[in-house]
Amino acid sequence: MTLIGQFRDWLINFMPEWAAYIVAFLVGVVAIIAFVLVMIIVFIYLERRLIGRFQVRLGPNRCGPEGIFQLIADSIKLLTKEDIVPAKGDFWVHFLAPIVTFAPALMVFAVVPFHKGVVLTDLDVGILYVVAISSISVVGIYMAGWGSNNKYSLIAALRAVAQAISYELPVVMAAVGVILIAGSLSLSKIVEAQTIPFFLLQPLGFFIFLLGSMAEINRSPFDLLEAESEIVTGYNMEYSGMKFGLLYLSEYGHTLAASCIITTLFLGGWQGPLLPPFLWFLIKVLLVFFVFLWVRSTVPRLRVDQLMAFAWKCLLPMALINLLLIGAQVLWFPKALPWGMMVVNFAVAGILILLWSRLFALGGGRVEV
Amino acid sequence: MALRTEPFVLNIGPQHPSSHGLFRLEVTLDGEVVTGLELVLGYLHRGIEKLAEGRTYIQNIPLTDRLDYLASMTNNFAYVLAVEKLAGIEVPERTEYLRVIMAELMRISSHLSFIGFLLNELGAYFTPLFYMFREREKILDLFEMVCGQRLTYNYMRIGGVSQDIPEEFLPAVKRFVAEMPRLVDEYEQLLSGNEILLARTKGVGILPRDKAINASASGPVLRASGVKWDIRKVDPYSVYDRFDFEVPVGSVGDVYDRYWVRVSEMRQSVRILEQALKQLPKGEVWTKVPGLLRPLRGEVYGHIEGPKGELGFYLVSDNSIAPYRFHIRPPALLNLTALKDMVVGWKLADAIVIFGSLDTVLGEVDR
Amino acid sequence: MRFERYGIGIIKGLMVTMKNFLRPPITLQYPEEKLITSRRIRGNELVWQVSKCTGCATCAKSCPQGNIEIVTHLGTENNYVVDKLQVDTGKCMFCGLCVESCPYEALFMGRSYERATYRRRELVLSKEALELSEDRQPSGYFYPRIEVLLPRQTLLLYWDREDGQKLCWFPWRKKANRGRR
Amino acid sequence: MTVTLKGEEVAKKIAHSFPMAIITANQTAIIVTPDSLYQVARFLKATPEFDFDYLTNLTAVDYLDYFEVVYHLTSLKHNHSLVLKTRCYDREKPSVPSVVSLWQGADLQEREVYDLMGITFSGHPNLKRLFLWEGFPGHPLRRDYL
Repeated sequence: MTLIGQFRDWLINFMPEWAAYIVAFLVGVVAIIAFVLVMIIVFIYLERRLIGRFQVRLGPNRCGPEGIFQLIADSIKLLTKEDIVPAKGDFWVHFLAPIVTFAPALMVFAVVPFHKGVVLTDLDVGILYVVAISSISVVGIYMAGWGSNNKYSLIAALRAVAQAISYELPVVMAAVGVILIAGSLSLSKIVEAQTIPFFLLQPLGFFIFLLGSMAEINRSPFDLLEAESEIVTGYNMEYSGMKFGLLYLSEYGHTLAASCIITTLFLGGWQGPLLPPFLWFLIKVLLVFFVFLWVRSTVPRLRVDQLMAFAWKCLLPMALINLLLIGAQVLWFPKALPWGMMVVNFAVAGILILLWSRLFALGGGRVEV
Repeated sequence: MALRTEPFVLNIGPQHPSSHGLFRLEVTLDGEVVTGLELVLGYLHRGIEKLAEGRTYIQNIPLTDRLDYLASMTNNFAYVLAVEKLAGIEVPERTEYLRVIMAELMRISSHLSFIGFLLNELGAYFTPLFYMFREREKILDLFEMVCGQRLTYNYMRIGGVSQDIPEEFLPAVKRFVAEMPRLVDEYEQLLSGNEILLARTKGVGILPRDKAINASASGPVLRASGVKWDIRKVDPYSVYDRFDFEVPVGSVGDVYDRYWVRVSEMRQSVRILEQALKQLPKGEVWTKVPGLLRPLRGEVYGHIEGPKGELGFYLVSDNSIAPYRFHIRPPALLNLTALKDMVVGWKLADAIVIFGSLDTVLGEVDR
Repeated sequence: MRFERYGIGIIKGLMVTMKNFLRPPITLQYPEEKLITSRRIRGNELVWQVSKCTGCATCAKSCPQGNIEIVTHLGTENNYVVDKLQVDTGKCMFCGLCVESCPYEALFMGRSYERATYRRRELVLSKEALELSEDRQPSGYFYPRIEVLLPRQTLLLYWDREDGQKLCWFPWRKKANRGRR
Repeated sequence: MTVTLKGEEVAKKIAHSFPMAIITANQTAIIVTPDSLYQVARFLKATPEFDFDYLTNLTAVDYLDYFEVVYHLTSLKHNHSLVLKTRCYDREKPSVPSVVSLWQGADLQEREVYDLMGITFSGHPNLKRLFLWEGFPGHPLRRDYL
């Protein structure tokens, strides 16, 4: 029984069942949206400050103590800006794009368990839902690129679609490995199944999922569609005012969603000793986010053909092998699963990475024209 | 490969994060692949060559600061050498050493900013740029100490330098020289082994040896293509013949070689600095040169190895106080000659990186 | 791309950024903290010592921009009295050639670098605005005797030393010796 | 040390191949007629003795009576250099053969000279103004441009 369910049952004492249902879920939705927005603000603040620290500078520190109101100041600036639609842009596509991009980022959190029983709806097909919903945002990015009537945006839109389709496959394959061990598609059940975090049980899957998520949420080194040195932030370059703000928020919303999903699937979700579960969840989410930041501040960007080759030639085969391996272990050695297989899986991961380092070449590059 | 799309013309610049100033690349794209390229220059054209014809020889020194604003010292140096050659002026030995010290510091600084910007174009979100600028700042501090400004130094004079160095300069340079190799190591650890950087730069934008020579490329671009041609070695000016240093030469001529040549040159510059500091003699820093210099009728071509390449000044004198003709041989402009051949066939992202690897400064290209 | 080093290059790079993450930042909070500038700074002003000026206009001749306007008349004691001295610092490039050319040591570069204005016409400095005063001190550019009196420049090179700027991220160690003016 | 070849000596060597080409030759430079410039340049590039494979600098000077186009040639192999000049007496439509087919490095420099000095380089593949826009009146680096 989830927390929302208990709340609904309590509300039934005062009002008709349908009203209790609606009220309970509205409260839950508002709570989740509040959580997401607050976390996005925290993320943006942390990103700017910590990237600043990685670059041996201070980061924004003028608005409020240590600059915590910087984002609020920025939003006020964005709200007061003129909303410009390009003259030959497609108004409706341009208008809807930020909404289509941002909504999925919120919707993902409907199934994320923050605590035992604290989840909006404990869907039995939770992972499927997450995968399906999070892919919709690419449509929004494509709409933004197309509706802007800008060549840079168009390039970015096409890159975004190609990238999202390519990286969806290894990500799902890696997630299937988790499902096999946990024996359920429900995120709550997956968390409860993690007596030891799954990244220890299937390191290769974790590795693939992490890289794939980075590509799906367009973070460096896979941030080709905003590549400011090439295509000048790409899809959002014709946006101004709060529409831009929404695109900006959705970028961090997806980052937050990805951090939460990684935490849930591989890092044991809210499970952890001593500290309260919700705090554990937050700590893990921030840890994943810090890794994203760290990588972003270090590595250069891949080229578009290298990006595709990395997905199809490197991540997808590894994900398939990982899936095969986990399936075999679950089928034939269920007893040895928690600890015995850990060693085997780490060894296999190491060997595969070594093998791919030797065998795999991205090739491509110059084209004769 | 057979799949072609409709040609698509994209204007990169004049306002573009990677255009190093104001500059437009008219790129024809087939999907992501560059099939054609045209340079559109002149957004920063200030007519320095024309301006210089109306100013005295000494008044032109501040103008040369504005050519390659990332390496003003070497611009001063080249111009002053050319004028001295024209007028037949000998300079004191201490000055020669001071000029070499300044030029080598400037070379390190210019290469540092090159590496930072190249990495930015590769997509390493500003981090290497900030590290490089931190080191560059130390050099700028030194220049500020010597001549009071951080970008447009106007330090060299015909017949010497404007002032002797202050007493705290030498210990500071010594400290810089002592810590620089360690920092270069650290940045190489960050960059040179990075697989993504290697993937993006190795084999990209190859400029073959013959092509590089034919297209009058110079400096690190020429050396990356495997030509051992450094004016400090082949035509030593000032006191460069007294120092022991090597000329790093690339093998393939790709973006990585251009990057590697510059990193290695920074190490060699540190070596030159060490020797120059050891040998620095005492004495005067300026020979008496009349304020309104009137060189005899004639012409001269003086060149030095600037950080970007061969920086030359072609001066024609008609025995008046101003040069009759003041022509600059801009290395950055000539390095752009072969850009089209390098870029065509590569992806859009590579085009940006290849352009960045030439270390173009538009102040010098447009003049 | 071949991961010939098994991704070790990237991991090494991550280590370097982490090392720098723990290093103190090098930025300075400008209006509150100011570095001591060079003793020879060519700030964006000129300082004119009236008593020494003979009105010879050598500075005007040496200016590459033709930027110094000087008008004199013959005074009573067989000297020139400067009626007008005007420098458009909006056009000036602070090359210092006028200071170097002055034969009577009457013109100096200023030390201030904070003379930005909202109007271009405010940058045109007249005789009164150029005069040496309490808040318009000459810099040591080209004048070693002034240079030795000025405080030493803070160098980023000595950031880890006591006399240099010592900066630290952690707020409880912020009180360290920063180069304040 | 890069040896600067004396114009007179080089002129002697060229003279038997191109007797009509050389106007004068002095210590520093060798001055040829515009018509024979391309042949002389090709000879200087192709002859193993000279092997001028590198065009260092190309510029033009306006002496009011005539335009002088100056080529600084260098041989990376022999490490010597030479100043080759040509003169153009026509002020209205000065024209010099282009050397882009010999040295690609002349490409942008010839465009620059065309832009600022107004000298046409016949045979240049893409002779457009480099810095100034199409339709700019006059050529600023000429001495009579005000």
